[in-house]
Amino acid sequence: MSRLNKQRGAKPKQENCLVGNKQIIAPGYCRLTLHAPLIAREVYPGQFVEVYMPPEHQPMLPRPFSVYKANRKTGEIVILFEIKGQGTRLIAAAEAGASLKLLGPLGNGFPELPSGAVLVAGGMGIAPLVFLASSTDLPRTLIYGAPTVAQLACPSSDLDMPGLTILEATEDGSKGDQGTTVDLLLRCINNAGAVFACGPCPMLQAVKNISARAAVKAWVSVEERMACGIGACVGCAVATPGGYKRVCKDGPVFAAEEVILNE
Amino acid sequence: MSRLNKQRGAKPKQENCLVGNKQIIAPGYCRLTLHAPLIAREVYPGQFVEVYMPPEHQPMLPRPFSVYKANRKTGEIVILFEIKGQGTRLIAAAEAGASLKLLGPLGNGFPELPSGAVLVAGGMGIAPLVFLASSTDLPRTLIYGAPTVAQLACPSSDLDMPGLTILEATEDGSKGDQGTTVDLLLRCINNAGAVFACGPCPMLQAVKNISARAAVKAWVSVEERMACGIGACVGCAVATPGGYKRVCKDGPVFAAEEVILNE
Amino acid sequence: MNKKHCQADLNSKTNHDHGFNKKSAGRPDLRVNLAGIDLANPILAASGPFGYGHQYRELFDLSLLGGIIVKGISPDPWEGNPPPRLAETTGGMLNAVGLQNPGLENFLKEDLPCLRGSGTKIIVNVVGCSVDEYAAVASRLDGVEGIDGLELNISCPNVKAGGMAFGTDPASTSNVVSTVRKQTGLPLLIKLSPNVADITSIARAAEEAGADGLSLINTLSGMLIDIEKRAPLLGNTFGGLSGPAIMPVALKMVWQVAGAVKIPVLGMGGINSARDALQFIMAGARAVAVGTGLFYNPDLPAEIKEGLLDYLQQQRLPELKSIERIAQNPKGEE
Amino acid sequence: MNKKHCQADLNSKTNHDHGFNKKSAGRPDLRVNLAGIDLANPILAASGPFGYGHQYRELFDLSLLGGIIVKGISPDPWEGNPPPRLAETTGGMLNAVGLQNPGLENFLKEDLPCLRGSGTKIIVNVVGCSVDEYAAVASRLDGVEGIDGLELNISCPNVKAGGMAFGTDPASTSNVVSTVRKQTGLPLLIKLSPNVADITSIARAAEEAGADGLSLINTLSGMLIDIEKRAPLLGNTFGGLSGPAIMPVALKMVWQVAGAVKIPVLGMGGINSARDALQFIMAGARAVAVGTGLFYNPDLPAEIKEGLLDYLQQQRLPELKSIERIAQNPKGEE
Ligand SMILES: Cc1cc2nc3c(=O)[nH]c(=O)nc-3n(C[C@H](O)[C@H](O)[C@H](O)COP(=O)(O)OP(=O)(O)OC[C@H]3O[C@@H](n4cnc5c(N)ncnc54)[C@H](O)[C@@H]3O)c2cc1C
Ligand SMILES: Cc1cc2nc3c(=O)[nH]c(=O)nc-3n(C[C@H](O)[C@H](O)[C@H](O)COP(=O)(O)OP(=O)(O)OC[C@H]3O[C@@H](n4cnc5c(N)ncnc54)[C@H](O)[C@@H]3O)c2cc1C
Ligand SMILES: Cc1cc2nc3c(=O)[nH]c(=O)nc-3n(C[C@H](O)[C@H](O)[C@H](O)COP(=O)(O)O)c2cc1C
Ligand SMILES: Cc1cc2nc3c(=O)[nH]c(=O)nc-3n(C[C@H](O)[C@H](O)[C@H](O)COP(=O)(O)O)c2cc1C
Ligand code: FES
Ligand code: FES
Repeated sequence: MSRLNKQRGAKPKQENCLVGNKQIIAPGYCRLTLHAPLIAREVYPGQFVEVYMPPEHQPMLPRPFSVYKANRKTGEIVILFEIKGQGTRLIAAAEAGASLKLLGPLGNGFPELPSGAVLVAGGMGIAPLVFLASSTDLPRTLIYGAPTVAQLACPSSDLDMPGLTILEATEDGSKGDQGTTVDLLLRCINNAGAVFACGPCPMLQAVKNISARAAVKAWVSVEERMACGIGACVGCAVATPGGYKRVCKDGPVFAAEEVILNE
Repeated sequence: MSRLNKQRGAKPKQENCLVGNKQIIAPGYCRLTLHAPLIAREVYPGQFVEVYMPPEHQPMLPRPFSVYKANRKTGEIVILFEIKGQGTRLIAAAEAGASLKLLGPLGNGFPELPSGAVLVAGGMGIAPLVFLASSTDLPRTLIYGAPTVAQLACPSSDLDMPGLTILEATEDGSKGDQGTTVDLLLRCINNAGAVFACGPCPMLQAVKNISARAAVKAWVSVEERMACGIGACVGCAVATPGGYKRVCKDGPVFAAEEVILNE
Repeated sequence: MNKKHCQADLNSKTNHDHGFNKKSAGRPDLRVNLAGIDLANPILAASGPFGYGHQYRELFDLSLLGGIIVKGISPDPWEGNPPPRLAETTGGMLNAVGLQNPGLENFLKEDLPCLRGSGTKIIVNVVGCSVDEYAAVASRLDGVEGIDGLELNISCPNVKAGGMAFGTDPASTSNVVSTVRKQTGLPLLIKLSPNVADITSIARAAEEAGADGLSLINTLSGMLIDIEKRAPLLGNTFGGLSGPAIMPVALKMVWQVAGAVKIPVLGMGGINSARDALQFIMAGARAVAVGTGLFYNPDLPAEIKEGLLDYLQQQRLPELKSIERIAQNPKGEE
Repeated sequence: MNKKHCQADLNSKTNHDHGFNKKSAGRPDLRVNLAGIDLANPILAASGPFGYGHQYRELFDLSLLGGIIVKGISPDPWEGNPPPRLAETTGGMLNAVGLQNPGLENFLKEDLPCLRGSGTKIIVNVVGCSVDEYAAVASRLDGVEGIDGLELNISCPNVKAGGMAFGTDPASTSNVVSTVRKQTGLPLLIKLSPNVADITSIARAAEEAGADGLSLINTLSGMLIDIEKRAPLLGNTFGGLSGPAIMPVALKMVWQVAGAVKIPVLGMGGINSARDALQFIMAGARAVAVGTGLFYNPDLPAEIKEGLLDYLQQQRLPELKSIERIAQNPKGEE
C-alpha cells in the first residue's frame, strides 16, 4: 500500500492566501475557502496546513487544519473547522477578500484507498476523510458519528460522491443510528479493505483494537499541539513503540500499530 | 479664573460606544466620531478619554485621547489622533457600526477662556484646543503650527468658528508663516488675556517662559504614558515643584508654573 | 480640590455584611479564610494598581471585592521614580513607580477613613528600607480600626535599598518577618519576589518566622530600551513586569510554594479571567489578586466572581475549598 | 523515508562566502565576531526551535543566518518528556520538550553532514546530566569539521538532573566550564538561565572559568493547569516560557551581564523584530538569536537582517559595533 504523497521532497510553501467563500455553520463551525494555488497543487489527503494568525492579535502560534478539499485547477483549498478558542475565532472572523498566511502542505497523508475501504470520522475528524474519500471512485464506506446531530457539522452536499456509502450515527439518535462510529465499524469491519480513521483518541483506540482483531490494516490521523509544524521543534510528540515521534512530520497519519494512543 | 469642570465629582463612566463617522486624514491621522452620550454630557475642554483596545488584540492598555469635539445633544464626541503605533492603528481600524469601549471624562480640563485668550497648538496638540476654542464666542486667537503642512492634520472646516482668529506656521513654510508657534506667540503675547497650550514639551517650555516673562497666565496640557487613567496607579507622573503629580488626575492641564517640563 | 476627599455617597455599601447574608439559596459559597482574614470572596485587588481605592470606587462597588491590598506604605512619604514610569510590552507592562506613597500618617489621615466604609477587607502593604521601618509601620497599624491585615512587601524590584535584598535570601526574610511578627497581632502576609532561584526556601523561611500567609508573585524585573534615544526607556532603567505575560511563571511559583508550606497562599500575576483564577486555586492558592488586569478591564473582578460562581454551580461544588490544590493531586493519581 | 535525508539541492548555497563578497557598495557591514566566531551577520537561530536545520532550510536559505545553534546534544540519545509538550500563553509559549535528542553519534552521522554546506556558522548546544557528559561531548566535537563553536546549555529548566543545578550556582558553573574548557579549543559560549536571583555572579564565574562568550536567556520556568482535567497541562508539569512575553526580562539580564563581563554576549528571549534586536544590541549584546519567533514568522531572520541594514543606513553608521552597549552610556551622560 503505497503512500499517495511518496514524493517526500514536496517542500512546504508559505503562501499569502486570499480568503474566498466563508460559511459559518451553526453553531460554531466554519467552512473556509482559501485561494492557495501552490498548496492546492501538491497537497494529498491527510496532509494539513498551518494557518498563521493575523498580525497584532493574540494568539501568536499558527493553527493546524487538515485539508478538507483541494482543487488543483482553481487553486482553492477548503478547511472545515470547529470554532473552539481564540485562534479559530480569529480565523473564522477573516472576511472574504482578506489575506491569511498559510504554510503547507505539511505532514504525511493517507495511503491510497483500496476497494472496500472504510473511513471512520468522529466529529471534526471528518475533515481529512472527505478529501480522502474524494480521491477515488472505488466503492468505499464513510462512517460518520458524533454525540448529537449538531456536531455532524459537515454539509451533506460535500459528502455527495459517486461510490461512497455513508453510515451515520449519533449518541442521542438525533441523526442516523443511535450509537457510535465504533458500533457501525463493528458491523462492517469484516468486509473492510482497510480502515482510515480520524477523531477523538478513545475512538481511534477502539478503531485500532477492532481492526487488529479483524486483521484489517488501519490508519489513524492523530492530533497534538504544534509550534513549528514542520518537524524542527519536536514539540508535537506522540508515543510510539520506538519512542516519541512527531505528529507534524512523521504523521499526522500513522499506521494504527505504530502509535500508542492514550487518554 | 475658575475651572470649567469644578464639579470634580463627575465620575468617569465606562461606555460602550458605537463608532460613527471615521475620516482617515492622509497620511496617518484619524478623525473618529463616537456615540458616547454619558461622556458627551459631562466632558469639558481639556479632559480626555481612555479608549480600550478591542479584545484579543495586542496591545492591552487603553490609549488616552483629548476630546476634540463633544455634542451634548447628539451624544457624540470626536477624537482626532495621529496613527502612531499599534494602539492607534487598531483604533483607526474600527469600522462604523463597531463598538469601542471608552472611559471618561477624565482629568482636569482648562479653565474658562477670558477675552483675548491665545491658544497655542503644536501638531496634535490641536485636539483639546479645538474643543476649548468652541467653548466661547469671545474674541480669541488660535496659533497652530507644525513642521510641515502634512502635520497640520486638523480639517480647516473644524476651525471655522465665530470670533476665532487663526494664525498658522510651518517650519518649512509649506502653510502659513514660515516659523514656529513660538514665533507667532511672541508677536501676540503682550495682548494675550491668557495662554492655553498643548503640544510637544519644548514648545510648552517656550510657552511657559514667554508667558512668564510677559506676566501672562499660561495653562499647558501635558502628556505622559498611562495605565489606569484615573489616578490610582501613580504611573503617569510629571515633576512639579511640590513633587510628582499625576497627569491623568491632577492634570492633564496644569498652570504652567505648576509643572517642570523636560526634554 | 482635595484629591483625597472622601465621597461617602459613592456607590459603595456602608454596611459590613460582606454579602454573607445575601447569598441566594443554592448559590455556591465563595467565602474563604485567608491567613485569618474572612473574605466574602477570594478576589482581591493587588497592591499598587488599585492605589488606595479612591478611584476604582468610582467605577464599581468596592464591596464586590473580597479585599483590597492598598499600595505600599512606608513610615515617611516616598517621592517615587522619575518618569517615564510605565511601558507596555507584549502581554504585559513594566512599571517603575518606585513605591511612591504618602507615608504612614497621611495614609491614616486621608486614605483609610474613606476605605473604612467600603464593605471589604483592607490589607495594608508595607514597605521599608530597613527592618526598623517595616516594624515601625506594623506596630503603628496594630489595632487601628478598619485594618484587617498586613502584607509585607519584601520583594519590590524597583527600590534599590531594602526591597530586593530581603526577599531574595531566606535569612533576611526570616529576620524581617520575625521582627514584624512581634509588633503586630494582625494577620501577616509576606509578599514574595519571583526574582529568585528557589522561592520555596524563602517561603519556608517566612512561614517559620511567623507569617500567616504568603502573597506571590510580585513583578519580574525587566527593562526596555528606547532605540531612538539609545537609552533605557524607563526613568529608573529597570521596572517590574506584570500582566498576562508572567502568568505561567506566577502559577508555577504558587504551585511550588503551596506544596512547600502549610499557611495559605494568595496567588497573583497576570490573572485575566475566571479560568486563570481557577488555575491558581487548583495550583494551591486560597485566594487571588488582580493588578494589571484592572487597567485594561475594570470589570475584571466582577467577571471573575461571576465566573467562579458559574464554575462551582456547573460542577456542583459547594465551595472553592473542594478544588484548592486539586491539581497537585489530580484524580486518579491520589 | 529517512527523515534526515540530506537534500543537497535545496535552496541553500554551498559556497562559504557568507555573503561577505556580495556586499553591494555602501551597504553597512553586519559582520560581527562572537566569541571568536566570525559571523556574516548577528542573527542566529536559537537552540531548540530550529532543530538541526533540516526543516527550516525548506523555508529559507540558511546562509541568511549569521549562525545556527543546533538543538541540545547529549552523549546518548534522550527520549524527551511525555506529551503534551507545548502550550500557548499570552505573548509566549511553554515548552517541555525535555531536550529530546538523537545523541552525539547520530548527530554527527545524520545531521551534521547536511549542515556543513549550509553557508552559515554551526554552533552545537551541549547538554548533559553530569560534568563528565558535557566534557565527553565537547572533547568528541573538538576539531570536527563543520563545527564552529559550542554552547553549553547549563540552564535548561526542563531536565531535573543536571541542567538546573549548574546554572543557578557560580561554583558549579565554574566547575563545568573549566572542565569543558580543557577539552576543547572551539569557541565556548555558556548559556545562562534566567531563573536566578543574580545572573551576573553566574556570568562572572563562567567568564573566569574560561568561557569565550555568554548566551542568554534560556526560558523562564512556568506551568499551566488544565482546568477541565484539574491537572497540569504539560506532560512534564513544568515547562519553559519563551517568546515576546519574556523579552523585557531577557533584555535586563543582557544589560546586566554585558555590564559585568568583558566577553561578548549573545542576546535572546522574545526577539520579534529588528527593533527588538536593536534593543538587545544597545543593551550590550554582540549578536542575537531568535527562537519562538520562527514559529509564527519564519521570515523573521530575514526581516531582522533587512531592518538592521536599514537602521544603520538611515543613521549613517558603518557597523553595529557603533551602537553595541550604547544605551549603557547614553549620549549626554558619558
Ligand atoms: C494535524 C492536525 C489537523 C487538524 N485538523 C483540524 C480540522 O480539520 N478541523 C478542526 O476543527 N480542527 C483540526 N485540528 C485541531 C485544531 O488545530 C484545533 O482545534 C485548533 O488549533 C484550536 O485552536 P484555538 O486557538 O481555537 O483553540 P484553543 O483551545 O484556544 O487552543 C489552545 C492551544 O491548543 C492547541 N490546540 C487545541 N486543540 C488542539 C488540537 N485538537 N490539536 C492541536 N492543537 C490543539 C492550539 O493550537 C493552541 O496552541 C487539527 C489539529 C491537528 C494537529
Ligand atoms: C491626556 C492625553 C491626551 C492625548 N490626546 C491625544 C490626542 O487628542 N490626539 C493624539 O493623536 N494623541 C493624543 N495623545 C497621545 C496618544 O495617547 C498616543 O499617541 C497614543 O497612546 C499612542 O499609542 P500607540 O499605541 O499608537 O503608540 P505606541 O508608540 O505603540 O505606544 C506605546 C506606548 O506609549 C504610550 N504613548 C505613546 N505616546 C504617548 C503619548 N504621547 N502620551 C501618552 N502615552 C503615549 C502608549 O499609550 C503606549 O503605552 C494624548 C495623550 C495623553 C496622555
Ligand atoms: C503599577 C504597579 C504598581 C505596583 N505597586 C506595588 C506595591 O506598591 N507593592 C507591592 O507589593 N506590589 C506592587 N505591584 C505588584 C502587584 O501587586 C502584583 O504583584 C503584580 O503586578 C503582579 O500581578 P498582575 O500581573 O495582576 O499585575 C505593583 C504593580 C503595578 C503594575
Ligand atoms: C521548543 C523549544 C526548545 C528549546 N530547546 C532548547 C535546547 O535544546 N537548548 C537550549 O539551550 N535552549 C533551548 N530552548 C531555549 C531557546 O534557545 C531560547 O533560549 C529561548 O526560547 C528564548 O528565546 P525565544 O523567546 O526567542 O524563543 C528551547 C526553546 C524552545 C521554545
Ligand atoms: S510542531 Fe514542531 S516538530 Fe511538530
Ligand atoms: S495613569 Fe494611573 S495614575 Fe495616571
